[in-house]
Amino acid sequence: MSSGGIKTEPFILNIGPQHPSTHGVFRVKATVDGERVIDAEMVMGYLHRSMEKLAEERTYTQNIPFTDRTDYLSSMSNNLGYCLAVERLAGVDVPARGNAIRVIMAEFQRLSSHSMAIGTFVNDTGAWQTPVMWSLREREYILDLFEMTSGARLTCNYMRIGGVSFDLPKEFEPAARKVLARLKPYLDEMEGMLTENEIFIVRTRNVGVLPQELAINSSASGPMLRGSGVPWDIRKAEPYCGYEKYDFEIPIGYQGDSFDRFLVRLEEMRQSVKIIEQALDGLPGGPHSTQVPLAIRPPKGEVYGRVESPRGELGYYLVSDEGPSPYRFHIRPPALINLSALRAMTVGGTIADAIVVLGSIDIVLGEVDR
Amino acid sequence: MTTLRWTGEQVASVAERLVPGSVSRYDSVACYLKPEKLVQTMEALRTDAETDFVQLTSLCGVDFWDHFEVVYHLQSFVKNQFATVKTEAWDRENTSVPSVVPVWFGAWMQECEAYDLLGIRFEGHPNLHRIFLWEGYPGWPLRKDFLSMPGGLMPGLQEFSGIARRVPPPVKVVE
Amino acid sequence: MSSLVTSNWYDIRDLSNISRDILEGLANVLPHGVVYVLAPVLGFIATFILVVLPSQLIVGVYGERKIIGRVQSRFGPNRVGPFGLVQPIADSIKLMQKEALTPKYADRAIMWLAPIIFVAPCVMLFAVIPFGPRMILANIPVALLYFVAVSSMPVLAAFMAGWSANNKYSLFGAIRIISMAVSYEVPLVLGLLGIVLFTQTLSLQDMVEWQRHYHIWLIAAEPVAFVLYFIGVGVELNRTPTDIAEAESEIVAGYLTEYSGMKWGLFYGMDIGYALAAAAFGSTVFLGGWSMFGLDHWVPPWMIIIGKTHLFYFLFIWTRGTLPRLRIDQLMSFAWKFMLPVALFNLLVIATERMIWVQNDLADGIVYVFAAVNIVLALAALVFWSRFLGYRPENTPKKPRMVREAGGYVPLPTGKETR
Amino acid sequence: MEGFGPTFGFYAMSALTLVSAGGVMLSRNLLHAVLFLIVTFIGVAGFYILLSAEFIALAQIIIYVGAISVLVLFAVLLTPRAGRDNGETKMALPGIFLAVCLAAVLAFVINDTNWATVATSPELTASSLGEALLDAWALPFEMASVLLTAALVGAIMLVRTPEEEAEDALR
Repeated sequence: MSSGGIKTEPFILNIGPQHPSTHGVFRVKATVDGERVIDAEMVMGYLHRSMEKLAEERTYTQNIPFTDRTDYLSSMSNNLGYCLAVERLAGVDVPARGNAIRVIMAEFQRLSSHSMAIGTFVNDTGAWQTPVMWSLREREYILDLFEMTSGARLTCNYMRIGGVSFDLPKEFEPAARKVLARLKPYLDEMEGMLTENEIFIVRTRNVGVLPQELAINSSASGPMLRGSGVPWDIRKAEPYCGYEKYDFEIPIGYQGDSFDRFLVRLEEMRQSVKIIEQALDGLPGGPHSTQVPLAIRPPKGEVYGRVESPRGELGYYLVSDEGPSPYRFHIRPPALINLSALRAMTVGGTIADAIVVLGSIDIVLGEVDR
Repeated sequence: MTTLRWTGEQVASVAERLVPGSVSRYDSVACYLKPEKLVQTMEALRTDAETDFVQLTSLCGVDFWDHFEVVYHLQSFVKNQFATVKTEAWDRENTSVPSVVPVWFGAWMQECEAYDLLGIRFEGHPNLHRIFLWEGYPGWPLRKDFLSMPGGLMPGLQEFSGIARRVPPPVKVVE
Repeated sequence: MSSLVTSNWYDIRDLSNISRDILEGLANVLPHGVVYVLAPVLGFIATFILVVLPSQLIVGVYGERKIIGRVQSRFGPNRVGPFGLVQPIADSIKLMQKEALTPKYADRAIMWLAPIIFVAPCVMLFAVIPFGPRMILANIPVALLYFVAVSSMPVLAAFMAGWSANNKYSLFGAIRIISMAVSYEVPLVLGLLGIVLFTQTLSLQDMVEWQRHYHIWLIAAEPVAFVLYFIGVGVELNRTPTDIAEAESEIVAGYLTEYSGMKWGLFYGMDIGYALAAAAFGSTVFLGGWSMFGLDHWVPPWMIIIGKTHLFYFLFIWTRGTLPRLRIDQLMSFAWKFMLPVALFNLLVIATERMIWVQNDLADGIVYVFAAVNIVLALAALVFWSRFLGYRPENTPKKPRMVREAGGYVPLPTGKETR
Repeated sequence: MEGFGPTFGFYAMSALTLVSAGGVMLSRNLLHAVLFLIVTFIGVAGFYILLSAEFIALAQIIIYVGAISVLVLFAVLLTPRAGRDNGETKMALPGIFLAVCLAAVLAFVINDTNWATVATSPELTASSLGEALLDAWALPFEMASVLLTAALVGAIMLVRTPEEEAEDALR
């Protein structure tokens, strides 16, 4: 004490599993020195349901509802990724109308997921529920569209191997255009409220900086990677469902902090609106799906199919042994892998920063734990 | 413009050029690397200008009854290319392959996951632990013989019943 | 009906005059029995206005929830009673029925004492607020000092609550609320000191009279003091954007983490009570109190002050519904680097003006000149000092960079500094 | 101080102050001692009010309850093992010796002072205090502030770490 200044003693703070801003049952064992985080250890698995083992016992079609329940905030994208992987494995073609419907649904899913992500992220910075309520309001309209087409709001189970399960109803297109017309002022409103908000900026600027090298090396994907300045979007890099036909841009951040990730998500929503408008304008006729046997038996082999889900690269690695069910079913969960860099991003900041960083990663515990 | 997915042959030829003697075999999709030269070859694949596989996208293990495969999906952003690399482990009791965490930090969580669910030990991993299940969970759930383990359909029945019968430890009073 | 139109609306007791007048007027035109039925009804209404309305807690709880609901594009409470008005009562009944848990290793005595100590000063604070020319419970000459002194007590209660619960989150809340209170008391009191310099009194009643006499509110005469008061009191009351001590998303509920049932309910209710007390004090000092440019001859003064209090309180609710939360180190540096120098500058300006005023024996109209000068100086000081501290909003990019093709790396921008 | 009210108030305040002062000494928990200290301060403020010196009473509450005890709480929180007993210390005997000496001095002073009270209470308003401080006693007042500033700077110098000093030396 005499010459060493104030001697402090670090102690362990358990953030979670029951905590308002861990977005589920996630736990961070943070070693803190006062307000400063000096170490962070992730503990997860509270929601582990062993989806991969369960999927080995069911047919390829029966597995589609499982994918809904991994990332329950973007079930359409999950269905899409899985169906694409199986189609690639079995060599099934999808009709043009089916592809366009898939694009519309996946982009609506991105809109709803990103609006939720931004809302909860701002909630984590301490806004008293207002942005999350606004986000939920807009998300409700999108979920209404899902209910109109698939009959379910959250776990849609809409995509099928070879297309989609139902054709779009007649009322869908005017309703979708109405929702898009609502979304544009909402995005402007959110942008005005948050990007001009000095408190929000000081809370997120230079917080949780993920350098470009670390982002690449730690397998980050999606807005995490783009926020760090890597223009990588599977929709552009390896287009699926005819994404090459649509005109859109990839937003990338400046230095990889939480604010950049927020900006990227906000701009991606604008781009999604643009894509949906193009898809609705050029919606082709014809069948929405090809006939595929219910117990499809793909040839022996393996495939890694991937899509750009709202959280990043969602990959499905399937190994087939010519049986009716996959021999191996592996999900590459973007939320789990984006968490890899959590320790590097939180250590050195305060507890409040750690919460903001966790919010900016946008994890869904159903996908992290599976 | 779409991603160039390398065949196993292409990967094998490059890997053989970079690190001679590293490839054990290859097929149409994947190149099988020898475990003892795995880390060296991966490092070469990451840094070489032609391959430039800067990111390990996905890592998972597959149980083939007699052996395990660990599958690495690599991708390059600049060249927009994608490759599948595999390595094999034949020992069912002490399954182990080298860890690629020194090459790609992103392998950390995925190797823990493969260890947790398949029981593949990644030698050289800084902190290999079960991330989803608890330490001491009987068996490895994603192994194909998990359900036919001793004890019938209830996996690890003895351990489970033992846990259930155990008296909870008395609460330690901290003064 | 004569006393309905009078200039002596000075007292709550006037309500009884109204009812008497109304009843007498009715007795002339209606049969006797009706008046006897009407009298208890009127009595009930009067009681409602006198007892329920001034028990501002319920109004505060309901209003806050309803306004926040509208801000967040939802309805707010609308189930219990008409327009959900009985919701706060239902909530308090629920809270009373809940078990008030005490953790095993908590410091039981202090944990029980903390809510009680938290409640008492809130009731004491309202004693010095003037609700009318003669409607003041304790017209003590050092009322401003009394207010500052008493309002420093709940911080201790909150500290006791946080420390005694034996919970790490509570401890964080306790440390945070104490450091916040220590930091923000200084600029707040310095801001109020400027008011005292101008009005030459510490009595709240005299301040209202001063504002009546010069026909100017002190918010116009000393805008910096108002800003300092609003921010400082918002910090001490734990209102968003500075609710760091009970930051829900970070430290669960701060010092209230282990509290439940009515023990928690006391904290929650008194939070709003303190906010209302601060709003009443602020509207007395800065917004003219019960005076309203002559309107107080026509409307009961207590109505004016209650209206102003709720207007002030609405500002708290508004910021709560709009702004995210600051970080503790940012809050501390804001207090010491920004607010303290501005407060000292404000004090210097006010002292100079007071000196000019007294030594040259100027007329009353000089107050308006001072007000104009102060507003200009306040804006100048805020802008200059924030720029001096490195506040550059134009350097923050508002849009991400856009790329058309995937692949490759985009180098980070250099040169232009992004904060 | 005549009549039942002030007298009762005086005894009540005395009891409060003395009991809580005893609590400061006797409580085993360091934090309880600080809380008792706060009650003592409030009791002393009560005496000032009985002496119709409201300004001093409220200043006492602001400074001692609002500021100083909060700083003491900070010090307690920064103390390692704050929950320990404060009774078993090597300094017990010197402490008792010091207390006895102090008591002796106080007894002498109390015995020696002429306790005859003045009939009219002196003007203890804020303005008279301010005039006294900034007019008649301006120099001692300013010297006290300089002393406090020096103490502040000294405290900052004391708690600096060697690393910080090395950094400053490089600057």
